[in-house]
Amino acid sequence: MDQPGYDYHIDIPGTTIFDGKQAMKGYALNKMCYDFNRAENREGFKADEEGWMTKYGLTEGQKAAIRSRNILQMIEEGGNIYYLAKLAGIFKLSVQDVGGLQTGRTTEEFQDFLQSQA
Amino acid sequence: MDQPGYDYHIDIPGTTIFDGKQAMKGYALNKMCYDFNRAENREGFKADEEGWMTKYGLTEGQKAAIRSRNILQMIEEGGNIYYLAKLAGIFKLSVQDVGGLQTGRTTEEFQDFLQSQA
Amino acid sequence: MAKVLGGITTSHIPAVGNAIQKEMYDDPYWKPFFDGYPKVHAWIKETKPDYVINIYNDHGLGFFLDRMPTFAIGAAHEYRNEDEGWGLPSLPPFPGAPELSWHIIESMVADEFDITSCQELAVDHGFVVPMQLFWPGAPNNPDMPRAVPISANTVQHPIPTLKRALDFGKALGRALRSFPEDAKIVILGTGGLSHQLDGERAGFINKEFDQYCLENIVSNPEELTKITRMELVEKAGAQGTEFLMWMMMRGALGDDVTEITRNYHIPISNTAAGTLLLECAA
Amino acid sequence: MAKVLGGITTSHIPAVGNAIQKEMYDDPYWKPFFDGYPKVHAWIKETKPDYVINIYNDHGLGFFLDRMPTFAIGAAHEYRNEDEGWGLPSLPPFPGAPELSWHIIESMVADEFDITSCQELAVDHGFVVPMQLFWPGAPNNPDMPRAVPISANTVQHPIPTLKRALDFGKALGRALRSFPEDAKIVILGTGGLSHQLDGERAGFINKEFDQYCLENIVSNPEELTKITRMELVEKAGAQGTEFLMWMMMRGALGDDVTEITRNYHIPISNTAAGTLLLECAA
Ligand SMILES: [Fe+3]
Ligand SMILES: [Fe+3]
Repeated sequence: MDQPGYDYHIDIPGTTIFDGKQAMKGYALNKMCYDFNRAENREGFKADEEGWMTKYGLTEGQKAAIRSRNILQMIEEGGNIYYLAKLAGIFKLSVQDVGGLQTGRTTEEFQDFLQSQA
Repeated sequence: MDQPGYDYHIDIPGTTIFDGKQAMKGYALNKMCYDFNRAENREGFKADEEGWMTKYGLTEGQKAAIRSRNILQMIEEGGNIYYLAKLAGIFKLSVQDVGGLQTGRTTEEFQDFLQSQA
Repeated sequence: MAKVLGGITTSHIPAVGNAIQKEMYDDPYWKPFFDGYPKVHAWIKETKPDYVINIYNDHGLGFFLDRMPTFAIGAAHEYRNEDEGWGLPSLPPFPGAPELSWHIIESMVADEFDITSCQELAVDHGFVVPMQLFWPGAPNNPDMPRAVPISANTVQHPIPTLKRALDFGKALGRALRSFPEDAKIVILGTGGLSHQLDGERAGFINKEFDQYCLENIVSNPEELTKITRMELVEKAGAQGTEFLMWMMMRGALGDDVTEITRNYHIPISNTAAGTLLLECAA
Repeated sequence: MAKVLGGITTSHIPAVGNAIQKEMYDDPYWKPFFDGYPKVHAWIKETKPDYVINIYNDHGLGFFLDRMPTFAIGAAHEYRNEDEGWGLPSLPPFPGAPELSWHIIESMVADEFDITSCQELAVDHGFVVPMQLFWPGAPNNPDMPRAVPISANTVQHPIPTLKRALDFGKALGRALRSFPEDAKIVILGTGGLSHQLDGERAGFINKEFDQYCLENIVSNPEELTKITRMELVEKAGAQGTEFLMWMMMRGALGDDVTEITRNYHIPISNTAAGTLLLECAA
């Protein structure tokens, strides 16, 4: 989707503004993740990742991001962190694990980074 | 539910204001009717009226109103006309039939009454 | 920048969809109603809008009481008219205009309107019937513009005030005119005029009040903001509150409008049917 | 008429719920955080609120992008914390206060806020963790007030402006003070302070900006309305936009407040945790 003219966003390095454009791009991915609120859907995904992603109509880019557990790529493909957090739960990743994965740090290094800002 | 103090409503004879109080009173009834948007639910109701009403947790007053096809009583019990219209569809009642039933007129008399206001 | 060509109001009674399907244009019951539309058709053919903002009220298909928004704006690639409970056949989807939808939502939230954005939305007769009236065969009409549905709550009180509805329209107009595409936009305000479906007062119609609304919505919409919501129920009937859609449409047109055509007929089904085409100053 | 006793802010990080369950109050990691709460507990014991307005933001349980409201108000008999995706055990339902909910909705819609009313609403950690922090054992605490949940959109831009959030609070305050019951009300503003979960900037915390916000939210909230939404994302982090809940709470308190206690600690999980108790003038 092209969104002419309403580009009021300022550039914030390392930050993707989850707006209508991203939300539309990521709709299928976020919908799948939203449905992970229910245990039966988490089990469905775990039993057949590929089939489950196809059922929700994920794009090739979204599927590739999930296959490679690449959080930054999921965001690039329109994923919203609140919905993705439910997927991270299935992968047994903590919020600090997810932070480390996105910033090229180990979980411990990421925790130290947080602490350093005290 | 008691709604103290916010009684801004004026009295309009023959008219029930569908507000929060009515909406909460009628929730189960309206929910059942809303679900009649789907053909499978209409069929379910037609196959077993009593069981279907119990499944949606209708109150005794709501059940009695439906059993007797009493539209005014359905409204009294919290029904909203937009949702009830879907139930009327199942009973094969037109909007003019429903108008007649509520005003003690035959359908033809009700149509004449409409026409008389031209 | 985009341009608002004008606004069109119409009733959206389900029976009209049926009459269109059966082509009952010359039937004695229907003729006085359908006679209101040739001038609208001519105007649309001449002006050829690129986008249509369809302001309607949902009647229990798109929204339920679990989540009832005051103002909802569709932001989807397409909109489907799903079964409303009567088994009516579904039409092909209406093409959406998500880039315009998001432009409106961004602009109106910045303008302090608390929008509910809808990336999926089933649309009912309130949206569909006017499309069929204005673009015969819709959505399969070569001139069919891409659509943005906007719905206001008239199912459950509290409904928005007439002032808020008019102000909504004004903010919508600002949003549309700042859309950076050289596009032509038409706005529909659908529903009304006076009618009441429920209660011992079912069948209530109020010609005098409708005429007052028709007159003022053209030249002095601010006057109508003095009407309280309970007065609106009293004078327009319980479902005549749909007149809020007309107010929303009107606010978006600006002060300088020309009335191209007007029609008023009692009754269609239980309703006083009103049609109005207002053209914005160039 | 009802009385607004005061407002309490807190972070609502899911890990806090876990730490409460394990009673880690004296654990070195948790102690500086939990040390912020005894004065709040004492105040609650002393003032005994009858109702709690819990202003939080949903994180993808109660709402999805198909229908994303800007401001939603619960109007149910009870609220359940359903599974958010991690299989956490469900608590017994929190008792609602529908008569107060509808009073607020009526008042705020009349006041030109475009509310989405929710007669069913699943509440997530944003609502539940603060309840557990303030009423240990919640909802099974004899002092547990009946609740009205209010949620603002911080999932998807456009989010409401800081000015709109403060104005929302002011209108909420008017609604509460006109509730014709001799009742005592406390308002929670939950979420924040600075944090960012997503992107290469994940882990971002901004102590200086948080201190600026903490200072001004007490004595000069109007100053904070100058912050644009994009500035808020830049300075508070992408999820630090939850500070909007604090603004909404603050608006409802009125001008004359006394700070009873304040706590600020970095980090809890990925977040700078802030706690503030503001009492309204009698
Ligand atoms: Fe209608
Ligand atoms: Fe949060």
